[in-house]
Amino acid sequence: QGTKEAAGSADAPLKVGVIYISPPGDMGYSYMHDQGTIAMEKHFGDKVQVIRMEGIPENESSERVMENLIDEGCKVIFANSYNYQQYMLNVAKRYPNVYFEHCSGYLANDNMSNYFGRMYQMRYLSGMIAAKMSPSGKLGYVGAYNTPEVVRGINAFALGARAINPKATVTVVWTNTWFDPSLERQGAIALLDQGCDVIAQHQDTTEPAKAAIERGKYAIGYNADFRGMIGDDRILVSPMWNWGNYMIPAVQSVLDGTWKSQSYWGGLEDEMIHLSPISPLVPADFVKQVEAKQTEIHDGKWDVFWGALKDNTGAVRQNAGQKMSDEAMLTMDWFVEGVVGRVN
Amino acid sequence: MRFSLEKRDNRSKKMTILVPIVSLLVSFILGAIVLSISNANPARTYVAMLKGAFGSQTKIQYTIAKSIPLLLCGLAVGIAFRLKFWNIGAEGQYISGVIGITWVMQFWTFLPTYLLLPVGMVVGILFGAMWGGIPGVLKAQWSVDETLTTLMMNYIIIGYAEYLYINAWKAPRGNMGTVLYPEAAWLPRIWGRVHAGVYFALILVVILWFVLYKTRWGFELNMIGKNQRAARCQGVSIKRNIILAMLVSGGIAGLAGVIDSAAVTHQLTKGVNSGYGFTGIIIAWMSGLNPFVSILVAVIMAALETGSDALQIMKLPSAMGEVMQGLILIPLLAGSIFAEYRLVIHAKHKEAVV
Amino acid sequence: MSEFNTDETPVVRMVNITKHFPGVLANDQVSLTLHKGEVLALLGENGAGKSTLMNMLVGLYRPDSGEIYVKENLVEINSPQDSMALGIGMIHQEFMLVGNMSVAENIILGMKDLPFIPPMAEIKAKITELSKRYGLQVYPDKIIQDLSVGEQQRVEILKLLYRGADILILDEPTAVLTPGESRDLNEILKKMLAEGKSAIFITHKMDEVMEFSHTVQVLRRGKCVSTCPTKSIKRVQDLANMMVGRDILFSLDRGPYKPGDVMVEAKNVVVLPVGGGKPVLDHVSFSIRGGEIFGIAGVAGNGQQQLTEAITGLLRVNEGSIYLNGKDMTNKTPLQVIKSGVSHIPADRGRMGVVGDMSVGDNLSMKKYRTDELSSHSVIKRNWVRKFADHLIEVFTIKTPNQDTSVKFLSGGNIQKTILAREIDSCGGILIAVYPSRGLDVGATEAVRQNIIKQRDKGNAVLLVSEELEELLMVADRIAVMFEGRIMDIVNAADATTEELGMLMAGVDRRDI
Amino acid sequence: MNFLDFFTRLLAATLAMGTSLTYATLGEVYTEKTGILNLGMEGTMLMGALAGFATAYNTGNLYIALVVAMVVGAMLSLIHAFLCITMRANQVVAGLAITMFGTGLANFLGQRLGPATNNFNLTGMNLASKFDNIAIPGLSQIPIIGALFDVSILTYALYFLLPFAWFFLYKTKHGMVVRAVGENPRTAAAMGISVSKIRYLYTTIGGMFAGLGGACLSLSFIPSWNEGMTGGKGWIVIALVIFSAWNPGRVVIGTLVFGGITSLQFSLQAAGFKMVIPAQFLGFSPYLITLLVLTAMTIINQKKRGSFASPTALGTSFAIDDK
Ligand SMILES: Nc1ncnc2c1ncn2[C@@H]1O[C@H](COP(=O)(O)OP(=O)(O)OP(=O)(O)O)[C@@H](O)[C@H]1O
Ligand SMILES: Nc1ncnc2c1ncn2[C@@H]1O[C@H](COP(=O)(O)OP(=O)(O)OP(=O)(O)O)[C@@H](O)[C@H]1O
Ligand SMILES: [Mg+2]
Ligand SMILES: [Mg+2]
Repeated sequence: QGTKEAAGSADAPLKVGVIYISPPGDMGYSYMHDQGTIAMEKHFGDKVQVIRMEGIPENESSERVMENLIDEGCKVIFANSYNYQQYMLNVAKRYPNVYFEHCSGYLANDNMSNYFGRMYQMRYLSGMIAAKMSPSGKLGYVGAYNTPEVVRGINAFALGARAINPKATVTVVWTNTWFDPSLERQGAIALLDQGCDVIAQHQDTTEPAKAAIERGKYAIGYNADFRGMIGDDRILVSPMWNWGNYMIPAVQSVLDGTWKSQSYWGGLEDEMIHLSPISPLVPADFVKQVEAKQTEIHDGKWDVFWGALKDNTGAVRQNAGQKMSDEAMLTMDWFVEGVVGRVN
Repeated sequence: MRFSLEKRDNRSKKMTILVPIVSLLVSFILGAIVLSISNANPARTYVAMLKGAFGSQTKIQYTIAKSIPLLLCGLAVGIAFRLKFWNIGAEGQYISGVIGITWVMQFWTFLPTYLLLPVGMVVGILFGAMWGGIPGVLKAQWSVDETLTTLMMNYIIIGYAEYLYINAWKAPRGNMGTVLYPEAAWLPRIWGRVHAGVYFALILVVILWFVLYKTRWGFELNMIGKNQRAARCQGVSIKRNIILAMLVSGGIAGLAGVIDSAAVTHQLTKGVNSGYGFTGIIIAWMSGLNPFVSILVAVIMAALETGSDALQIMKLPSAMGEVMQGLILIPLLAGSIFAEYRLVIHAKHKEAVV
Repeated sequence: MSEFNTDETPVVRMVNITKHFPGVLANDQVSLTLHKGEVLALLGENGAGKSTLMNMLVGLYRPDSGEIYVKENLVEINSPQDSMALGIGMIHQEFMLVGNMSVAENIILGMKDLPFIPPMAEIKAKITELSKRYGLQVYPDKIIQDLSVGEQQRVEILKLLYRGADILILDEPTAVLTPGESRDLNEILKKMLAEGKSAIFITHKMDEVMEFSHTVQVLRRGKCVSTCPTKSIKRVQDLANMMVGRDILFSLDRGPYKPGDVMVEAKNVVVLPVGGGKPVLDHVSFSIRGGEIFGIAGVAGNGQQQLTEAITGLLRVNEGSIYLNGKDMTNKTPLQVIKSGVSHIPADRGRMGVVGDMSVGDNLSMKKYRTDELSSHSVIKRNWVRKFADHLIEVFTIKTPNQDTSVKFLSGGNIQKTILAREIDSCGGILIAVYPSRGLDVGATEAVRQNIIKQRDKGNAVLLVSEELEELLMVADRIAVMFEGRIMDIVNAADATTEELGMLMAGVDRRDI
Repeated sequence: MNFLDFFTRLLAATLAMGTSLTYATLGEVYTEKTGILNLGMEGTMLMGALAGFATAYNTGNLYIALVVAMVVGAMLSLIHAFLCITMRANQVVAGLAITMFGTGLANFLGQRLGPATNNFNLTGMNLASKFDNIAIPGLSQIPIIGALFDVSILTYALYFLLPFAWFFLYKTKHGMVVRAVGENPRTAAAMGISVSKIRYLYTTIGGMFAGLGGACLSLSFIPSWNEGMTGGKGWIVIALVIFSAWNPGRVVIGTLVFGGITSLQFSLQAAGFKMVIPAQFLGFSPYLITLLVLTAMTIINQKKRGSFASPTALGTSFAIDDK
């Protein structure tokens, strides 16, 4: 069932299907994915043809959409949200000659890879900048859902902050949304009301950041370059995704016939992630300090969750000299010291 | 010239059939206008949508599979509507059902595997029944407005389900989902994507038809729905029946959730609030609360969704699907009056009757 | 009675008015003329089309064809607004009042020339002034739903007076009033008419026709059958015959009065209204024996309906107890009451007696469907139901195309026969009948009464609530009179007179007479 | 941060979010008072949000934007009015259809309006200006209630509109007509009131307010256009109307309770309040509390007749010659 003729015959373009959880107009997660898709389209020109499917719910509909894409002749399918993984695996098993690329999950198959980026590295750097710019040392973080990915980001942010200001705290407000502009804004307002003077966030809207700058406070963006989009220097920096850097080689390997299944968690070293240009408000010499740290991470000399770690109840979670395994990072469900809030 | 609507002497059989057809035509014309504005060829788009829904075996299978939970939710809502009880909480009752079966699958490990599915289904149905029963009791005992209670209870259970799959019950490596049910306890697929849930749905249609049209209880529900006071005078307990109907309604919505999770998702996970409950309302109404007609309507609603993949493949915006669904409903709603009324045009000297 | 001048131009002339409703030709080429100062009595049995004709004159309905002239100008009355502008005002058969608004608000509702914020103080003063002038006592601040039926009717009249209508249409204004209230109202109407207003007066009470009207016009089945000066009518009987189109005989077969065991007993029954306030049933006690018809007289709204609902389990009793067939059935469910042998013909047949959207057959089996006769193990035996229904249709001569017709398409009389058939067929010893002949023509009324008497003669206990004293005197064995939730007195029908009962109905104690 | 501050801020946050809800709820009260149930609020608000934003984005004039949002809201409700009043369609289903259509259309148009350079057009774009808070000197310094005097003009307008609505419905001749139509359309018709005209009018007015409520989000609270940015507020509106017992005087209680609990749960989290309750529980607490309060109020009010009753004719169609 479902066998197809070989990929990318000489003149016919390679058809690539891309499935997004939301319309890319969200200016957040799917938007950045689409930027990657656009980069990939540009890179290959006529050699690929992309079919986008947006706003696909994470249920069996996604399975149907994948099959429809295969019907349309797609040889590679990307899907950008965690809960597609089970459905993608189901389809992958039925279509051994199609390549599947799943973002943010952990399931894989002979013809299905998963990929993600070590965004926490950028969160750490943004935490450094936040702490530097915060007069009070009270930082706020509008959390989406209390999943390991979000918790990891908050922890990295707090560690970065406390590396600069050991007294800094990160207060967390959960909105239980990925995308609800008004609730996310309200979460930020509550933090600002409590005296937080830098607001970081994990959701796909710009609302927490906008709430902060409207109050004359600072904000840390996410996903895309908020400062460029909103045009306000009080948005200090935005940790950003660079999905094109994964998609281009992946599609290339299909064209070359060298595609291999992998579980890929890319970090700075291959620029899956990066920082947006840093706001001119941040002192230049401090920017140097951040860049130095970035180089250190890039070169693999150091990473965020290396060394002694305590959680926010004071319990020791990791001893000095230890490096946290990927597995531990991927299931993280506790806050580091300095974070005010509860994981669940 | 003046228009007026006049009641027909009898509900017109001809119109009952003609109205949906004409409405659909009007919808197509309206849709064609929207499509043309979006620089799409309407005829090609419609054909693509049709093919997207029924163009191949697999596509038909997906459409059928999608229509199963829709049908069940339509049936569930329809029972409550028979009593003029506006249950807009099928969504929550559905989720409650999923929580019930997941609880069994994940924690009732003392059960032999072959019992997990049947027991899980029963517990899930009970959970759905409970979530429907609460607004039923509130309404029956204290006439608390059911629109509000069922609506609020949707949001409550959505939040609670999130809590379960993100925190309390989450799979060790998972982000947003419980562990998968043991494979032996899955509801099997019977024809490609179509799973055994279709049997449950079809059997339920027959049972409901039988119960509603052939039994004492169905007779009582009919009486209550059409004239509550008269039913009460005949010794029919309104309170008891509201509660009972809501238990059944919630139970069926729960069954929809149970079936979808046992056959498709195999876990409680994000995406469980799928909107089936709301579509169920439309299905119930469009089918005139008739279980057999519900099958047809559910398939059409499912096809509207499965077929709208084609819109995106044709590079039309994703929101076009929703617009088209709205455009189908509005003329149908407007047209439904012509089964009972006729349009009379009073011209200066002559009268035309449509 | 003042006179009027027929030579003067008519104030209203309706010419060849036709109006149909689904399945009914309500008015068929009806013409009507009203002169200044004239009072025209519009008569006809129920459903003859009287209200329909008048509703067209006030613009509530539109005629299918025909013309209306007001003061000899051809007019098109498209809404009540138009008719008000022409000085036409109507008191409708059913109250046209908004229950949760005050008297004053109801009186000015919809008036065009009010300022944005109506000057309520002024308005109330004017209402009070009007009510003094005509002797209509009302409190402008009271909420309608707290008023008695009589008070509500006064509000309706005030609406007319306030708006200064000079062509009055009165659709059975005294139908729901006590004899005393009716008399008061008639006095008021006389005052109004003395001011030179013209009126069309619809009533079923022949004495009112004779007292008020100059002219009588009779409708039958939507057609105008005769118009004549009131003075030319010699006997009331002639009027009745004109309406029905045949001779009416008033005689009922009944066996001798042989009371048996007590089958219904109420002891000090008290029912309080939901929001608190005066009890709707105030220590009501009585008993009914087998083979006896116990009549309850009283003006609608004095607790009769609540009493029957308390007995049938539809209404909670706060104090006291009710025994049926010797068993304490206080606050039992309607089903338990039914199973203890009670049949109930409710007051409002459309809303309580039948399910209009279900078939005649279904409505006939609505009580018996739960018995083994019509169902087995919860499944209804459809073919048995059909046979059962056909049988009842035949025995009770219900006029219906077939048993699958929706009940709502039957005429009022046949709807009532459907209920009667169902309740009498399943009667287990106690029959409660509330206004069973309300709105029925003479033939149907006779049939209903005969059936009730038949139950009595079979030894069943019958509770009969009626507004018509004639009916009670003719049918009942004993009569209790209710006023404001209390039983004023219980009298033997054989000894009672209309006058005496009328006084009791108005709340005048026998001792005071 | 002291106690007074905490509540001042809480009130301010509640007002900021509650404004949009209040407009739409007020609109729905007007509509339901005449007996028409409009479940299409979610779609109507979203259309209002888009129309307001798109206009402001293209003209730079916030006031024109408000007007356009109102007109668009009115037009969508006009469809509902046509379905329910002229075509006597089932009001529940018609409302659902309006929500479906409005949501789809807003998202669809959101992807088409705006600058051509961006593939996804308006979405996520920001406004050059928005309705900002205006602090009244002196008054805005008062603890707690000072929050009432540091709000946007849209909120200030409500200080007038809410009492006016109450006054209008209960003290003016038009209000009387509105109530009569929703309570007893037959009587209203007999008093020469055109029931369908009134119903059309106030369904449309309700839609205008809903459009305005949407525009409050996109022009003031959130200042941007985001797909689905109403996030279910249109449904909350339906609940709040019931909560307010169809009385504009009580609308504000409903929106404050609902908005207040939403804000409060964030404030408690942000205050580092030793949380024993999981985040999701806090998330659904506004719905739970609304449910509990309504249930309690209904049960208590059962004793007092009528005070919690919906307009008697709500949800039913009317024709004078229907028997
Ligand atoms: N709105 C309506 N729709 C359908 N049929 C109607 C309507 N109004 C009246 N009818 C029918 O028209 C006929 C005339 O009714 P109408 O109310 O005019 O009688 P009426 O003479 O006033 O009787 P009554 O003495 O009982 O008041 C009846 O058969 C009635 O059923
Ligand atoms: N709403 C209605 N729809 C359709 N037909 C109706 C309606 N109301 C009455 N009819 C029909 O109109 C005819 C006259 O009805 P109406 O109620 O006037 O009868 P009636 O003369 O009062 O008879 P009865 O003496 O049995 O009460 C009947 O044949 C009845 O079936
Ligand atoms: Mg009449
Ligand atoms: Mg009749």
